[in-house]
Amino acid sequence: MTRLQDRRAAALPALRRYSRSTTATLLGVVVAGCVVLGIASSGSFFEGPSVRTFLQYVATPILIGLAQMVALCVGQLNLSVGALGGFSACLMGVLMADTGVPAGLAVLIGVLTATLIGLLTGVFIIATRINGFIVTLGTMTILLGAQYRLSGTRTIDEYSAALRDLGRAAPLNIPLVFVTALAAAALLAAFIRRTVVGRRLLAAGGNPLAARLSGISTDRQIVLAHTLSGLLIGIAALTATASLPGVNRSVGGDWLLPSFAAPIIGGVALTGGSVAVFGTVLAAFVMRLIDTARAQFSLDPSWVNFLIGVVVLGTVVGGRIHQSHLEKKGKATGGPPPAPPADGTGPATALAPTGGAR
Amino acid sequence: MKTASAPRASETDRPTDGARPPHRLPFWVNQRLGLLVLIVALAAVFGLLRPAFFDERLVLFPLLRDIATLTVVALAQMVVLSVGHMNLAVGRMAAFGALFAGFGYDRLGLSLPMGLVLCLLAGCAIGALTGWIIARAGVSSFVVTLAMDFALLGLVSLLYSALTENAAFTTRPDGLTELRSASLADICLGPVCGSPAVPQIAQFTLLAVIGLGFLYTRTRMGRELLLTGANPNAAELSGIPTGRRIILAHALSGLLAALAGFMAAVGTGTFRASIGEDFMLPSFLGAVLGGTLLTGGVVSVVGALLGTALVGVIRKGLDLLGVGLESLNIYLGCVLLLALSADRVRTVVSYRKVVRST
Amino acid sequence: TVKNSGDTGPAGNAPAKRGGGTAELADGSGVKIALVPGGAHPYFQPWKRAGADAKKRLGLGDVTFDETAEWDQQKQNDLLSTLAARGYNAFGIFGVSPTDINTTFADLKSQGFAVASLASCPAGGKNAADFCLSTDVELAAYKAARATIDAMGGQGRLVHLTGNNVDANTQRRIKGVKKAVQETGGKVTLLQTITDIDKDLQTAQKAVSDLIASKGPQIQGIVSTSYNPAVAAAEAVRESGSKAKVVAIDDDAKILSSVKNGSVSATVVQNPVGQADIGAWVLALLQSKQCTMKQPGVTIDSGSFVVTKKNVADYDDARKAKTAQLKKKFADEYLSCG
Amino acid sequence: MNDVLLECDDIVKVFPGVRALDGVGLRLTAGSVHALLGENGAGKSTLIKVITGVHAPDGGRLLQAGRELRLHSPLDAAHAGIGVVHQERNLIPGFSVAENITLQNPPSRRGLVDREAMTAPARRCLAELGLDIDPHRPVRELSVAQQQLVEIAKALHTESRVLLLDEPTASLSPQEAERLFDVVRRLTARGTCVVFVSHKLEEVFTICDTVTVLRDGRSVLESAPLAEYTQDDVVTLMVGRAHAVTAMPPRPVDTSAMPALSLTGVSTASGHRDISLDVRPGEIVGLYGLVGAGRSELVKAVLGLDRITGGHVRVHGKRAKIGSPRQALHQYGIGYLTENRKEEGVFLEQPILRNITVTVWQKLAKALGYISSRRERDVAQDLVERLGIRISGLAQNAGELSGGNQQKVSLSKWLAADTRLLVVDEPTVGVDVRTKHAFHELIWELARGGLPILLISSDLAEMVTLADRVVVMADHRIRGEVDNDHDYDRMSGRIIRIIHDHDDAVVPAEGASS
Ligand SMILES: Nc1ncnc2c1ncn2[C@@H]1O[C@H](COP(=O)(O)OP(=O)(O)OP(=O)(O)O)[C@@H](O)[C@H]1O
Ligand SMILES: Nc1ncnc2c1ncn2[C@@H]1O[C@H](COP(=O)(O)OP(=O)(O)OP(=O)(O)O)[C@@H](O)[C@H]1O
Ligand SMILES: [Mg+2]
Ligand SMILES: [Mg+2]
Repeated sequence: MTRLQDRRAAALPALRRYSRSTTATLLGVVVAGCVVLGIASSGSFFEGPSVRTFLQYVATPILIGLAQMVALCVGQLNLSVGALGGFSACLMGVLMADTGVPAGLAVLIGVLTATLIGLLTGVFIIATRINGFIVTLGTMTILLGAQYRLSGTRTIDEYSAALRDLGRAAPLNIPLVFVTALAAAALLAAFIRRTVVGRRLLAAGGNPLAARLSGISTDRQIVLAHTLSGLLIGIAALTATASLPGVNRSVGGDWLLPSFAAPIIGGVALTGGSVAVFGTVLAAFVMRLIDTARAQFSLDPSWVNFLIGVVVLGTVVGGRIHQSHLEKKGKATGGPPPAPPADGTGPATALAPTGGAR
Repeated sequence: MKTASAPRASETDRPTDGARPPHRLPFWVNQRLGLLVLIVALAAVFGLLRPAFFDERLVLFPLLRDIATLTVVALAQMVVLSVGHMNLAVGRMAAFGALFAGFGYDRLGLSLPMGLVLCLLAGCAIGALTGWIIARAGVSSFVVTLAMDFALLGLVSLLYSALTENAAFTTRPDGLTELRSASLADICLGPVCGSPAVPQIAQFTLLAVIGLGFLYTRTRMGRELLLTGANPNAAELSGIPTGRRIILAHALSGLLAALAGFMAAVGTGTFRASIGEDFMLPSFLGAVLGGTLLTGGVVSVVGALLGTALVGVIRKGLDLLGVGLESLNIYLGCVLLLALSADRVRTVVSYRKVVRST
Repeated sequence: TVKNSGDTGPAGNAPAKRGGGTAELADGSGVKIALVPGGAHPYFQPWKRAGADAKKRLGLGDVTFDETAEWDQQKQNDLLSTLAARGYNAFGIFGVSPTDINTTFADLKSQGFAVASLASCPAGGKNAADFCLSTDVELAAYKAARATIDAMGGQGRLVHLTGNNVDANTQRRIKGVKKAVQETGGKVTLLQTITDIDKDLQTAQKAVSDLIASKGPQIQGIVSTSYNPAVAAAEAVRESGSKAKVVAIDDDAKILSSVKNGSVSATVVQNPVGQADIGAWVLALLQSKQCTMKQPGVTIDSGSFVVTKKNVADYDDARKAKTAQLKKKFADEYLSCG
Repeated sequence: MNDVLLECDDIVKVFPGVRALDGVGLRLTAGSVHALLGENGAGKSTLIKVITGVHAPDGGRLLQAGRELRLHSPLDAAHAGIGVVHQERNLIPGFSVAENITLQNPPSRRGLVDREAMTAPARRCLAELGLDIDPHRPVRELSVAQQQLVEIAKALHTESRVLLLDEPTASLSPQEAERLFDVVRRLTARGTCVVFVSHKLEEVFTICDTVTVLRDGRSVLESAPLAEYTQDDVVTLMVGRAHAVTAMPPRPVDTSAMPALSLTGVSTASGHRDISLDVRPGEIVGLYGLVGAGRSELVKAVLGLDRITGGHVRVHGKRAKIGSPRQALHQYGIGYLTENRKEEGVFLEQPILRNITVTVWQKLAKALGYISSRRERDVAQDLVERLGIRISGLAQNAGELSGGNQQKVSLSKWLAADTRLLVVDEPTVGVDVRTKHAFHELIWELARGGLPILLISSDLAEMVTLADRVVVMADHRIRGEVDNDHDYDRMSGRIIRIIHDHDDAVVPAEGASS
């Protein structure tokens, strides 16, 4: 029995390491990317204004990535991320500029509206049992329409200077919007790791049936996840409104794909039951590094896209070949129970049973 | 394992294409029938409001041509969904295929069918490559196809910029213009001609639907694709070459995407880089509305056609009613969600009836 | 911006009278015109008012403005045939895809509709519509680049911000800017052309900020030939305290206010009001078979004007004058009536 | 002690196409162990799900202490003091053992979970079952049987007046089951009522006091004292007619034949060392061990799902390098019935038809891969009848079947594929008495026809019935081997001794052979 325990004691850290390897890789990529950019810009990348610009635009991908992550956590997809964000941003803008609502109130209404819409989406999904994918696609369409109705083709910019100042403020070159995003990430991580409600959310995603049998209402978790997702999008809309030159119907237009990319690159499974707040944040950094590199090296976007694609594909293949090479040499010890090769979904999904309202 | 007393998605949505309908449920519980009823009902409503809805040449012909193209797009997505994967690069694979067709016509002077063959080969090859990477690396299809999307986005623009003046191949082979505008009215059996409402380009869609229908209902490959999607671990343990099936699914997806790209190019006139830009959402929408599960293992070929048709009819009807952009999307989303909720009521009622009659 | 519409009426009628009554629309009640932009964009907004005015003034059956094409050629084609099914018989169209739009024009023409290509002409030199009334895209970009170079004091480094790279119009804009830069004989260099940043405001803002963060001191001028980058550039330059001069395009309220407050040095204004106004009038003449084009498919420049802080108050007069002059030209040169 | 804790009155539950419960009554008294028996698909699990608020009954009512009890969710049941271990394992794979055990009411302070406070109770519950696993380990790393035990520990954590155990011993070996019974006895002494569902009648008769027998959703025997019935009576009630156990015809094994599968000195990445094992044509070799002994892992390694780090594997005399189960099947003709039916065995959301025929498509396929649905259906129908699988149609989803019937479906696909070597891992988990016999006969017949079979089972009785010799494994090593003399008591004594003696260095193989 003692030998058994020894083996387990040895296996445990190895397993932990494995589960965190995505995060470690991402961390490596971020560090390497920063170093390369620092060298390429002969140091100016680490100077105040550059750092500020860099961090200023990490906020949105972090927030929308987290918003999507919360939905993914219970096995739902939220396609209305961009539309809801754009709508809330325009709503805040219109309230302030056209109806003269004070900034604080307008912002509050905007964030609450986003939360409320998230809540309604969740309620609609469980009331009708229509696939969440379709429902959020529907709300996305409706919100796109609503955003256009609010703003038309104009750019709304005559709103609170105080809000804008906050959006641009960067004490010690750390933009407030970035701090907001980080705070949201930290709170969310604490919420999911530490609170009973958060654990329930994760349990419902990990195995909806089991959760149900243990007295956790999966329906309620789905509503909660969409509500939280709405809240995070509301915050993302707030930071956008504060830091953009104005809001118009294009705001939120390209949030959808990054919102998925950040959590999924960060190690979250599409099937639910897993979260990776830190991974999502890191993935947002990686995506931001690419933007910066594009500006730094004056790259043609076509080449950038092409290279990103090829490099990611290459890494994916290379990483796997490297790993199987290592396995052959017998260096990898105490790995996880082997998933059948080529199941295409990674080990995280190998055990996750399908089912539940998705 | 079903524990919910109300019908859950998977219980009531189960399409019948893959298998015979569970004989204990009467035919009218069938989801596809619900879609068909919705389509007919909406068409009737729009026809009553605007008799022009039944104008064969100006309304039905373009409507059917659109449905034909988008159905192929939805099928391209459905094929990968069947193995539980996603293809985020459908649109770009379409552009990639169309690039080859355009190149063939413009530079190689190919005939219409030869160009199509080249286009399909290119699509199939890029799809197979994607599938190979996923199977080989065991990384989530989401990440790999996203990377592929970027790579192709860059590559296609680079190639168009390098090869053409205006980012489009404008040479038209013989027969292309005819293919674009020909309808069944141009096919006559003696004095009886077909309807001018049905575009000839729909023949490709018909072929694809029949081919895939055969694949999924009658062949070993189709079944193995579905089981790979339903539970990759169990499939591997049952002796299914899951890796090869994954490659097959992606290759087919690439092929269908390229076909859709070709059809889109024929529909508008030239082979250009922007083909397929808007394919992603319709591809999911059509497939999922039709009853294909995002989690894999369940597909519906006819459902993809009907799902696409439903969205097409709603959009066309709203266009005919002259709904402006400020309301169009709002109505589009609302009609879609309301129609589906109505259909859901039908399913619940029918389910209750069946239970009561047992 | 269309407060002048009241007096374009007489201006429009004047040349018609001089044409011997032939170019004055006799009966427009059977003409239903659809003005179809490629999608929603501030540029097209004046069409709405101008179209409504033309309807009232000329007594047309109907004029509608429909922007539901959503920048998708297939959707636009569908929209056009739907409009035809709804009874519209004359079309003023901004084609989404310049390389494809001739096919669409030919389709519509073959069904006996009057078709005008407005605000953009088909790519490839051939035009299957009755006429094309548009700002020369390349020329407008050239003018904008010239204005930037002037603002920069004739030397320095220039950055060009624009939209979708694989679009024929973007390619023309890039050409226009390059031409202007070349003409300086090396005094001005084109540091970079940043494409694909017009999709949304945040992307544009990010790209401009990154640009200024990494290359800020090297840049003396920024010319933006699309909307969102222009808005973003104006703001970013003011924020960062960079000395770069920004030149934008079009006269959306946001841009005009930036011109007024100095964060944008100049903007190149095109003539959407004139396009819709004249377009509607000519389409009515053509569709009612009162006139024909002497030379079908002819391309006419609707004019472009550089607006700076100096003339921001009265540039519209120049635009109106250009419109009146265009009307006269149509009546005298392009149309054959009676 | 005879106060009634919970009463079911005329419960009806209908699924589309089946009346799973059709007027069932049940009376649970304090301090008793109540057996709930019935064939596969009789409605036992459904009844338990109705009592625990998972299913809303379509008719009838539940009475608690004379008052009607309405349950809207599993949580209501928990509040009413009803605890349960469902037949299927229902754990959150990513959560730790401790967190799974305390999932129902996690210890918390002001809404924050208190991880420290959950380890102690989790340890206590695990210890009660004699299970020594780290409460911090995520359950996805545990073996099937370990998960089953965690599930029981979870039920122990919610201290309830009525505890329903749906086939808790299905994948446990007698030793673990005995520990569980100790716990059950302790609970009943405290006045709890335990409902016990099992297909192992020996167990039922050792620990139960009262019995209810279900047949086709009806109770044919309601809350009667068990002492008044014999095993045969109960089986007759369950099956509806006398059930005769047929004797198996003798089956000679040619011990000199070349082994179909032979392992020599195999060690694996998961910790097996020096494993040597032969399976000859026509021979049934049993592999026995306690939960977590590493039997399943060994087979998985042989099938290429884990790395073999040393030794040789020979198939029919030739050195084999098996990379995947697919290769094992198609190249070496090895079929593997997994113990983990829910995750690796059946395709829950797929029709039964496909679940059964998946291994034969390759044979059925004609040009273009066309498969005649008639022939496919014939194959499936044949097996459904042979194994007596209760379904409402071949197109029904496997997930809708009762647990035992799912197991039969999972089994039948390997019977359909004629393999040259069959490895069956816990083949009769949750299978009812009648079918178990049918299945044993089937295995026996296959072996008589010359098929080599490696049987992994925690059901010692099954081992004793079927195996020619039993190889005993403990702690990832082979500890000994016993020739089967088909006498349960003697065999169990010898096997237990091997397992418990393994500290004394190498135990010489009892009996004879290799
Ligand atoms: N969700 C469901 N949908 C349809 N039918 C179901 C469902 N659940 C159970 N059934 C059916 O109800 C009947 C009773 O099943 P139940 O699971 O209660 O059997 P059981 O007695 O527990 O059998 P076993 O011993 O095999 O576990 C079976 O015919 C089964 O197919
Ligand atoms: N030393 C160990 N360290 C970590 N985990 C162990 C160790 N020994 C056993 N295990 C666990 O026990 C399992 C052994 O499982 P396996 O399924 O092979 O056992 P088995 O003999 O088939 O028993 P059963 O399936 O009845 O539990 C492994 O999956 C692992 O989770
Ligand atoms: Mg059961
Ligand atoms: Mg085992």
